[in-house]
Amino acid sequence: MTDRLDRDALARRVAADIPDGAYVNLGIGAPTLVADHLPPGSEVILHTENGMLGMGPAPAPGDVDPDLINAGKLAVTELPGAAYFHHADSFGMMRGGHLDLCILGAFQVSQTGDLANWSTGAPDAIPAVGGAMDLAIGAKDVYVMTDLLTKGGESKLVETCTYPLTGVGCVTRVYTDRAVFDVTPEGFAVRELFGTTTLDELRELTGLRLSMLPTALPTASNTEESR
Amino acid sequence: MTDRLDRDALARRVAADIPDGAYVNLGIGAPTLVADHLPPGSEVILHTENGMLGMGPAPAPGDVDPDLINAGKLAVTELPGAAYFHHADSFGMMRGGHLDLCILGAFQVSQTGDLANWSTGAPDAIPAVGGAMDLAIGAKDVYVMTDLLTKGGESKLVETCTYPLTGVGCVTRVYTDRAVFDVTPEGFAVRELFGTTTLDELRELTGLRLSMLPTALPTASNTEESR
Amino acid sequence: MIDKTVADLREAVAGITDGATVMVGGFGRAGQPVELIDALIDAGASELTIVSNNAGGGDLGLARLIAEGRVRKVVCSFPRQTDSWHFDRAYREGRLELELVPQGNLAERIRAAGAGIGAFYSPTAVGTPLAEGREHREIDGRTYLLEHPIRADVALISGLRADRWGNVVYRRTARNFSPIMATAATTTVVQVDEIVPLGTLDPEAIVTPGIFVDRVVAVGVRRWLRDGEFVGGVDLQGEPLAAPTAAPAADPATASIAGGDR
Amino acid sequence: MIDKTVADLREAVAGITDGATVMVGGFGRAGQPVELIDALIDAGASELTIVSNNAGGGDLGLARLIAEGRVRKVVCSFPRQTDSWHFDRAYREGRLELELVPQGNLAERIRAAGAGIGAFYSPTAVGTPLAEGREHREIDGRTYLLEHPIRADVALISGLRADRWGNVVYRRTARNFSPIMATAATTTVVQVDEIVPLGTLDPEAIVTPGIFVDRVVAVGVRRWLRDGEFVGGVDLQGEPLAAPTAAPAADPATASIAGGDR
Repeated sequence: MTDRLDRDALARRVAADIPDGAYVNLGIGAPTLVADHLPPGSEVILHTENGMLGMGPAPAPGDVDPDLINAGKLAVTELPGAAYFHHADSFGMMRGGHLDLCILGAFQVSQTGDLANWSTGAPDAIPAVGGAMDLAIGAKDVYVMTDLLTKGGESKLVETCTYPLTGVGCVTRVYTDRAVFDVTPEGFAVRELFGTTTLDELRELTGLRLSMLPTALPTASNTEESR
Repeated sequence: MTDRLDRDALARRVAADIPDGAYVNLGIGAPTLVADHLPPGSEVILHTENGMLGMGPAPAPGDVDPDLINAGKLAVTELPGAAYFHHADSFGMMRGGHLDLCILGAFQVSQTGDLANWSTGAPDAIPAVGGAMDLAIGAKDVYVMTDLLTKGGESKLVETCTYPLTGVGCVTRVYTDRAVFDVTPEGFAVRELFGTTTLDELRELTGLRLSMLPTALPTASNTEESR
Repeated sequence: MIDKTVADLREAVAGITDGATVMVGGFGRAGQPVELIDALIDAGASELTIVSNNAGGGDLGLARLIAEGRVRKVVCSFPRQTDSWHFDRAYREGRLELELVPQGNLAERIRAAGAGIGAFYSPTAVGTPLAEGREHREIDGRTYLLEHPIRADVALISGLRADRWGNVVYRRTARNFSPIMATAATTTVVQVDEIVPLGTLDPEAIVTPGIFVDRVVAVGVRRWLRDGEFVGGVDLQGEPLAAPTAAPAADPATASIAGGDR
Repeated sequence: MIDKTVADLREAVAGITDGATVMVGGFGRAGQPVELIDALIDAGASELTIVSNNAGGGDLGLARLIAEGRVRKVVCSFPRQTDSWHFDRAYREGRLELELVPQGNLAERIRAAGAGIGAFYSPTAVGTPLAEGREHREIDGRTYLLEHPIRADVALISGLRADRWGNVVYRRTARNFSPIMATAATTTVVQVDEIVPLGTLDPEAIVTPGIFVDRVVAVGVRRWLRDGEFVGGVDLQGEPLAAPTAAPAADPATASIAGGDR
């Protein structure tokens, strides 16, 4: 258990891969945590779909501005250099491929990079898609941040998504609590193993033919800790 | 000859028909003169395709601002209430039908309201269309302002345009030096005669079956003068 | 003289008929024209089709319009929120229809209506259930879906300031859908904190030029602002921060502690 | 740290190769990035495809680029002006190709490239010679033409001020095509009068957010401005007003009495 990264550690791990100067959109939920772990001194410009670049962290409780919120409708702040724009411009930015990176949660990711993260397809669910489909196809890279397994123990990495898709072939990398995977033409390739996790273990948990990138780091979480 | 309105008188005549509060685009050339004859006290908001609403008259010679020009690339001024925007927004305004009125020059107007005003089709001419085609199909009303006859004595009102078209069925009214014509489902209908011009005379000059609107004013130019 | 200002909220929403399609600005609570919606409820129109990013949260504004049974259909991207109980109930009881549109397509379709674009090809939603039955087209090796404009009879939007020509500026992320909705409706009604003299707004910074606006109504400066500057002291809903023993007042207007006079 | 400012014009245009497609902002002289174009001429690239509203006037900027024989093709709406003699000569001598696009379609096609729209239907030019051979489609009883995005390798634009993140503001009608061109090019290069500290530009009034900008170079405040305010004393080309004895040159520019160029 302790070998798996918790949400904060995973957010820190993702944040460490974001290059200085990148334009990044963080999805609702866990990806939002990435903002708290950006390396000090690096300038990463956060985009929020509701019309802002240069989004800063949450305000102090007394400084909540109801006109200044993120895609999750939580209070945020404005950094020097920020800019506001309307929704058509905001999604033009996405769709036009101007964001370097988007980090999303997922129900499932297929080995060809298909993403399912907006609906479980349950017949009585109220559907809601928001900006997920636009983000999935818009950013230059789409990283997914998620636990490897569902609460029921099923792998979120799958051969083919069974849930309704958000986007086709859009995911380029998946950060999970046990390992980091790249989506390659040959399917998922392990980029990094956390703790004592092994390739065989991952193959068993996912039921997928996984390869190992030559550059894969076996103990990245420790490496992280020792920085 | 003296019965015909000169350019300034015609511009005054056109200006008198523009209602207070209208959003108007004035084409390059003669239509630009209309701005100088807007009734005092009326607020007509002029749009210029190069990104401005609330355009004012030409500046004093010493106050020419090279960053503040109209579609004809002449110096203009900014009225209180003016707004600037980029070209896609400017032409979205046109194409989306938000302008009440556009006033254009013409080589030919057909009795179905087709407009030809961008090219004579001469084989050696360098083609240039600018915003003419967008304006022609965009404004709620397109008025043409022109001499009835070419310098060669040919009617600019025609059964079918022989010059390359700018827009199809877009012109709603034509102000000429001899009369004002509405484009109706039955062709051109005379709305107003200037000076001693008669319907028969117009029929002879144009070679067209012209009707007379019941409300037509026979001596509008005099009426204008006596205001 | 052009004067698009109207005296009160009743006049601002006059003429909105049963069955009208109404665009409502805002993303969650930010930029939602709550006062105009309240006036619309008072005015009595029903069987409305609402175009908005969300379907209301809490008990205010759009949520209240739905709770009052005035809405026949909602066109939106994200109806389901933790506090969308009024929409949820109406939807589950089959009392309203939902058309779900990905947020970027929603925005672009609204813009297309305002900009006179007949239709456009978007890459969003290709390969998803929302693409079923839709026209697909391959352009330069990529697959797109044909998307049509969304127009409305009325747009209700909320800005920070306006002048009598109807020029509008917004504040921070409260801008969101309002500038494009203003272009896509037959009648655009704007509520603002304050109406300022013509020529006061910076022509370089006007976001919605008056050509898109039909009526402007002032509703008073929000309680978290003073002279258009943020002064704090509210929660995310704009309610005054609870003092240790703050008793919720029966009349929300009296609860203003931060200088607002909404 | 993000710093998109570059030291000089040479660096600003570095890497523009022969055969590149280059968007050039401006409407006539207003907003035309003359200093960047001069640097491009010095840098030596040729066989360029230029996307711009006009094809240059007088002997400066775009006109000079054409005069120097660097341009293979021009995509524009209005090449013919009273002072477009360099374009006119090159065109008549068959030394360059012209693709004529109605101004609104030009703008919207550039925007579409930046906004990831695959193609769109425009009502402009239907029934005209420019519609020949094009895909027509009837939508809701109106006929439209299919229009495709216009992309570029480089956009050269001119703004008033920028910061190190590449946020840009413009001045008056010098804005024109620049904000959309900034979105449609692989590399966007902006010349500004001055570079200001980050946080100085009003976030509500930024027209081009830095995400669209790759390089920013300061070229100095134009002679008709002081601290960004208009002080006058120039003619339409920005030249100091002539003293009483200004001699008219023997060139066609002086023949313009009615100013119209259509």
